[in-house]
Amino acid sequence: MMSLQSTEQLSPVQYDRRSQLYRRHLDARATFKAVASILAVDVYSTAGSEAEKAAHLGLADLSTHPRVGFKGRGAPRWLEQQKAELSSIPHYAVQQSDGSLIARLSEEEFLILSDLDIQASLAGKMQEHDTPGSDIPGSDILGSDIPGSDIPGSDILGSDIPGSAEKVYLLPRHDSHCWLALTGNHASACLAKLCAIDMRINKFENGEVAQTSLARVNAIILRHDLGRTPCFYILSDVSSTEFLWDSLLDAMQEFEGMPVGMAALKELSKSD
Amino acid sequence: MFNLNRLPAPYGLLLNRTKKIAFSFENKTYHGFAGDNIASALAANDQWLLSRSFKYHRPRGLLTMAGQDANTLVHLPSDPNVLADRENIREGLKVMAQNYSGKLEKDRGAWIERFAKFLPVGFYYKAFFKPRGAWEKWAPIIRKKAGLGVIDPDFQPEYYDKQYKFYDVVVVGGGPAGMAAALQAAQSGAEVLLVDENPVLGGSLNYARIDAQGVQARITQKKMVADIEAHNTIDVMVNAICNGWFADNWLPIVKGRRLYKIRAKETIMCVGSLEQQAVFHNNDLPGIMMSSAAQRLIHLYGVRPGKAAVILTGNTDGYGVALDLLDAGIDVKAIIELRDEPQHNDMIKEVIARGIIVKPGHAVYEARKSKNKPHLAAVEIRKIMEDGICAGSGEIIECDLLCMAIGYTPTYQLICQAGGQLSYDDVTAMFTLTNMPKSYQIAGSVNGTWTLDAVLTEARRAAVVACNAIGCSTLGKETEVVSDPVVNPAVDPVVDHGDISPNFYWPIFPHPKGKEFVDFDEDLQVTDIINATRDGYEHVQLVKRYSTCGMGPSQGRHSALATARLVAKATGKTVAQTGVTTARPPFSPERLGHSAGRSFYPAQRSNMHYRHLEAGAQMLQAGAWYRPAYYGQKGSKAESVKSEVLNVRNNVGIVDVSTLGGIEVRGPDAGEFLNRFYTFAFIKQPVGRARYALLTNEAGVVIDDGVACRMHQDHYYVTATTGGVNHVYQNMLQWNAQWTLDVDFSNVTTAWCGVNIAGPNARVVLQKLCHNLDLSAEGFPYMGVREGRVANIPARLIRVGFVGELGFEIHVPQHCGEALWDALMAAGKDQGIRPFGIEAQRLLRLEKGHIIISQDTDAMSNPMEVQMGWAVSRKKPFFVGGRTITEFEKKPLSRTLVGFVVNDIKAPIPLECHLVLDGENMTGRVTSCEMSPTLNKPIGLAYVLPEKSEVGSQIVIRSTGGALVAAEVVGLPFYDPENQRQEL
Amino acid sequence: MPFGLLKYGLKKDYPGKHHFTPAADLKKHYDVVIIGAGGHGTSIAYYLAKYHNVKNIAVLDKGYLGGGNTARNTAVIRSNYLTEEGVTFYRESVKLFQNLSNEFDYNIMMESRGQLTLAHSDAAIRSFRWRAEVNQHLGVRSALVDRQTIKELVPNLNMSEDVRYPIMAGLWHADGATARHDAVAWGYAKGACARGVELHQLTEVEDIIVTKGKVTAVQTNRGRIACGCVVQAVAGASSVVAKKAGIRLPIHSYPLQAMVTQPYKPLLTPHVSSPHVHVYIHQTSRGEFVIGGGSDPYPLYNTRATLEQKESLSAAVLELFPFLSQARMMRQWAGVTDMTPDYSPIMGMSPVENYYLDAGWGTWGFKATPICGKTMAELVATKKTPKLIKPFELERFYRFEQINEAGATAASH
Amino acid sequence: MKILNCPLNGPRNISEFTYGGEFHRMPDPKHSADHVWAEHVFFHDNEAGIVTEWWFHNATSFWFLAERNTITDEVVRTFCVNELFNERVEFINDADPSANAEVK
Repeated sequence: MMSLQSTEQLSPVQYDRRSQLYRRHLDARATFKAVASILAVDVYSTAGSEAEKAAHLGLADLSTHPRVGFKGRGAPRWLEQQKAELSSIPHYAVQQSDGSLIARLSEEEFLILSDLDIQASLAGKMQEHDTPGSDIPGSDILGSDIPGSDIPGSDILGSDIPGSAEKVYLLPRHDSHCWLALTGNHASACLAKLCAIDMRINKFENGEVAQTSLARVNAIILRHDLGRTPCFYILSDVSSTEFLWDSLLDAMQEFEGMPVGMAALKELSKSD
Repeated sequence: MFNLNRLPAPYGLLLNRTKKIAFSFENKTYHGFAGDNIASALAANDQWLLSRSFKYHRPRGLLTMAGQDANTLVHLPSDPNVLADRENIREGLKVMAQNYSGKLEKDRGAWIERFAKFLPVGFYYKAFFKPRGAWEKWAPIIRKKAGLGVIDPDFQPEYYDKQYKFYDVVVVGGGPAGMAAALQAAQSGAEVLLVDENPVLGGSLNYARIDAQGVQARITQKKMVADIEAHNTIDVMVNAICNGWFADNWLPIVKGRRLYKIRAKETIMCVGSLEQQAVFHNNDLPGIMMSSAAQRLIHLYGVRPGKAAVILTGNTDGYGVALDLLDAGIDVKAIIELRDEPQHNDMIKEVIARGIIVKPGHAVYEARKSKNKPHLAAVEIRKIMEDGICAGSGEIIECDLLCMAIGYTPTYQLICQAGGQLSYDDVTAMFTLTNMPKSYQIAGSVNGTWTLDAVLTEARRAAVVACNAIGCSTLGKETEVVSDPVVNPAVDPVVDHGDISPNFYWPIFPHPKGKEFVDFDEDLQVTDIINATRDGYEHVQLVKRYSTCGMGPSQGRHSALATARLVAKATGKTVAQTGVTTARPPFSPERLGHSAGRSFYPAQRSNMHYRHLEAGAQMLQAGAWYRPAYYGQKGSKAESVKSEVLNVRNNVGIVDVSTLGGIEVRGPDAGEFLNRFYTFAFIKQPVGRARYALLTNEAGVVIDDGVACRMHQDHYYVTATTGGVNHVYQNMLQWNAQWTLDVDFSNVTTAWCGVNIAGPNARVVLQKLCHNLDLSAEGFPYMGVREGRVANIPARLIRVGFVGELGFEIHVPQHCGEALWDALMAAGKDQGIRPFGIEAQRLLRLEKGHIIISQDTDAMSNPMEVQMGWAVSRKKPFFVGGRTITEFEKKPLSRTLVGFVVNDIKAPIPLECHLVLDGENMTGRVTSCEMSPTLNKPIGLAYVLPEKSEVGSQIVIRSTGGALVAAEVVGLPFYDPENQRQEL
Repeated sequence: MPFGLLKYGLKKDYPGKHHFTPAADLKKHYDVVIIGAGGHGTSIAYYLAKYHNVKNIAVLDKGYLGGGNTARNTAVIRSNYLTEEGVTFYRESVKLFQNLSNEFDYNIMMESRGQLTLAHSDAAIRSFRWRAEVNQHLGVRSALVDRQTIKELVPNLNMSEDVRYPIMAGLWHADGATARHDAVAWGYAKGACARGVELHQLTEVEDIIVTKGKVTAVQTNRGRIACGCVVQAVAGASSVVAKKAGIRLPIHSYPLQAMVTQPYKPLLTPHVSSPHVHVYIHQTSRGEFVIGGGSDPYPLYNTRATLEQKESLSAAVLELFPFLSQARMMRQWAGVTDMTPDYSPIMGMSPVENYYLDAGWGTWGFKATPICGKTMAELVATKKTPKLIKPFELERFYRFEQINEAGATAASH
Repeated sequence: MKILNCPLNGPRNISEFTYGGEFHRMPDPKHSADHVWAEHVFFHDNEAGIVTEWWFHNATSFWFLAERNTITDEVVRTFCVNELFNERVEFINDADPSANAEVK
């Protein structure tokens, strides 16, 4: 049922890949929507425009959206061979022509995030990872990247991807980390209650990346505005997702922030 | 009568007279105005008595009106020790006094004062201990007497939280100095935070009198506040207390229910100074207060501090107070001037012009209490003969108010916390501050600067220095509101502090009847301090500890100076040599709720978590992880575990192993690295196979274990224990930072969600979900590693036998965990598959004789002790801990971990950590022990003496209730010794 | 009103008498020089003078009497350790403590209110049972207790099961006590001075002179002293002082912070600690809540306070006693603790002849004050290491042997 | 809160890091004397003054070295490990030839 596209109410349990948070979404009476082969929250059934709420202060769960990491001495060269545009210095992300984002976490480590619609070629292929015979980089974001592996069965996964020979090592960010988006004009103020880095809009520029501690869990925080609306992507240890989600919502109360779906994010990113 | 002590507007800067508020004190209702705090509202209603003192239960009233003393500690509903001169009144607020028995006005506890002379300094060291053990009986009685407020154990905590903020320059203190510094810094282009603990900016400008006419202060305040409001780069926080200074300008600021943690590039402390009390007989009576307290009452709260006033002074400020009192229509009986010949400046001339009696060279020798209420009724003044000694007689002046204006100490707490040095200047009789850390300035009266002009210049200068240090300059900035010309520290000389000091050098007048209080919090009198030194406690720190001087709620704010002076005199040292005790944070008492904030204890859950709950699991915690202990009703542990175990042995079960650590070790040197890191040899390990990996530290102690799966020539997937993986990963990185092998590490623990499907029917069930994978014994042998799809979910499979049955460990992407769980449960339905929990797994592995690191090992276990010599390769040139292990091997073992069974069914089953005894000697302990459903007898692991380790040896275990249980050492494993079942 | 105080009320002049012979000039030679006038240093001097008739002793301190960790510890006395060596040693210490007030004629205010250590996990329950079994075997009152018993011992404790880390069981140590920590050092100093020992405060040892592997003199800021032997008892500076004698130690020095609230009426009787959330709390006779926890995360020779430690201590203590969120914190301080690899002390001879070590006391030095003084005094006087402290010699580390108390010291002090 | 300047992440609160112990080079594990090895395993200089230490940035799993004054807590400098370790460390078996084969 991977490419189920019908319009009737979709449920996360129809999918293999389920966010740690899907029960919270259901409790919040969320409507889900299929994007490529994944399912994400489209909108919560709350009164009023969700885009307006997101522009004020919103929290979205993008954990089912594709992402992957690469590290190793050969990573920069290899990524450039894949026509990727990289930041020349660490702690910055570059938006690719296809809409995906590539963040440089250190000289030799990179994080690739799909665009919201999962149109991006690299990302688009990424999320086809469990299509048998796929043969593109990141096809196997499980981390079992085994060039010419001679393990019986591994051939099914296909393995024409980089490895120790190229000094490029794949990181299973798709599963090791959740992916949240904190949006709106109060996002910085909200982060200031949980994170000891100055993320005011005039101090932490669009595209900047920080790896730090957020509510006592390690997180990658990446500013990627949606049109004119400030937006911070938060990638953190997947096993602590519920804790982080709840901590953020708690910090958001003061500003009357609330969960928002993808529809709102897309609307904001269109508005320029 | 409503507010009989209330002065008309414009007195009462902080009041909103249109808003009347009712509250109660000691169950009597009072009215005040919005803006009143508890103390001012009570004073307005002529209620001066606020509390009873710590030791003698003496009546106490307001002293500083600035929230700096313990006299005003009152009790709000479930909120004890609240400062009445800081907390504002609210409609319906119920206020009670503290530390009295019976009635506040007539405290039954006050009897103790009559025994004061039987309670010398440190009296509790001198008695209460004979006969032996007597103190255990006295202590509870004394504990009841001690303590101030009463905490409500049923109180439900409120919502406290925290917020980080970042500034170029933080200015603490919103008085003239602070405002000038903030303005200057802002003009230089800095982002500035100006913090003040009061409701409005201005500090002393709001209540002090700095010119004879009493106009300049208020004018200056209005102008400066206006300028500050015109600056958008100055943030102002009022009613906010900067409660400490921490390394690298890390400033905690308490405001409302929130703790702000502020990082400043530069800090400027303009925290002002604290007025000090004179020390004389009954100097603690209600009605006696700091001159600044009287001025605060008048100007900030529009409260008349008394009807007939006497002023005790040694500086010009006392004269300013006299004029303020006169203007407010209060009868000023006399000014008692400690100095013999004060220079006649404008202020003094004005006082004399207004016909107030001034008594130079005089002191207040004692204060007298009114017959009918605990309040000042009169003072006896006497001529000063020499330091602290008065003439034999004097005159009585009736009064209900005595204002003390005898000097100040700088508010040194925050500065000393930052490493500033406090010393004493014998000329000015003042404490002075030196040796500021970098990125730290002080200005204003805290720095001993008193005249307004000097204060402003000094503050601007400090701001310029700070801004230069961080490269802020006005260049390129649109011209901001210019209040005063920028000072250039290079050109302008350091401000001259002048030689006129507000401090009188010896305002201490011992009295034959004592009760001249040096420390109000602790009821310490002059003799207590002096006698402490006579007992041999001469160092000021020892005086503090022996007498408890300065250890009360106000932390020595008003006792440090007097104590230093008294100790110096008593020990023949100078005050500078004597010094004061260390100032510790916080600056003012702070609720634990503030420093605690929200509770952040992360919790880790696997993607299958909720399936466990739905299946009725009782969860346990492993580190931050939640894991299923067993499935069944609370309290059904024994039966549940047993049936889970039997279902695995006879059928098939699945257990969530997602918390298992996982580390990818990749690169040409992957094998070489593992060879150096773990005890075993890995280089020759075949691809597609798993091998046990035991980890020791450099002390040769076993600290972790797992399996290393060789996925490829250059790629190992290594598992580690749930609790150990982060440490193992750190260790790997740290070692290779030194070895620089060509290998890469990534901790992928949470990227994988895993189950172990185990039991004779495991293959049957799994096969239904694996179409392209040969699961046969030949195609996928024991300790083999495979990749493939399970229910179309990409997976890593390892054939391991931790539980001793045919089993497959299946690792899938974390987000697919629940889907895998569902697929397996569905596929195994016909076979009657059931989940099993950690408890069953522990029992199963015990039957199989596997050890659990940290349960069956301890901080001292080496591989030989736990019979894992087989997992240590001696051929390798090096591995971590190898050298130490060879040292161990030179010596005989001191203990051995063995398996045992208890054959006597009736014996109480030994528990983990019960002792193994040889006669009277402890020779070991049980590390694991359970009733084995499979063997139907208790089995376990225990450390025993090596000579007891042979199979068949008898050991004795002291079990529950001290019962000595005989056990027999047996070979491991207990179950399926030929390992046929796991290799099916 | 106890009779002990009558004279103070009845005499005209203050009858107080100097507790410590005022410091005279340093002599040229002492039989024994003790570096450090804390509880340990003064205790060693006291027992040397009392039982071994050694009188020519100088106790030196760069600061003031008992101004180091004696003044900074959380004043806990307990013996519920894990190893046979440890338990036996501290058990003897508790016994000595019980008679100190009368021995000194000076009240050290020892109160046996018991100590409760909380378990929030199966692993903790196991280790508590281990300690309880060992303790009971060695005659120390210590037992593993269930939730019901905990409720009875500490009625105000938050026993809710829907908190992050519910309380599952506890280790109850009935012998657990506190004493007025300063008074212990003062009492020993008083007793030692009365027996002719010289106390020299503000006297810093700048160098230690070792000739032919033997200590012969110490150089102080007040001149050089020849000596028969030297004992170092300088918690928080052990490595630094030992280095002057050319000795390297298995010690890392970490600050240990604690804090105290304003005084409140009695609410908490025993001392409660939770190694899991890293906090320790008890209410003093003055009514203040003393709160402590684990050491700082990195070494430092500095007693500064940190906000982060205050934050984590407060958060942790509110997990156990939520209603204390209204309690007001009054003071935060720190001491420097000398941590050893096995969380046990180092006592006995050193590589340098006639130079004795009393070091590595981490967070457990105060409770050992009497027995350490007594046994170290015996060692100094007889040059034979008493059986009780033999296992704690520095030599053990060269034999790759440890006396591991890691589990028994965490956040319990 | 102290600030530690991480070579990878820049200035951060010290609570983001884990202290990794005094920096020492390991003595030859095969040939050094017992007491030398014992001191390597258990002993520390524990200097009151400037020491070189291991530090680990938790969020990025990054090890580096710092020179810190243990009296004032002032961090003099921080730097990457490869300033001190820039070539591959080898361990050679002098005893067993068969094992030598295993060493690359």
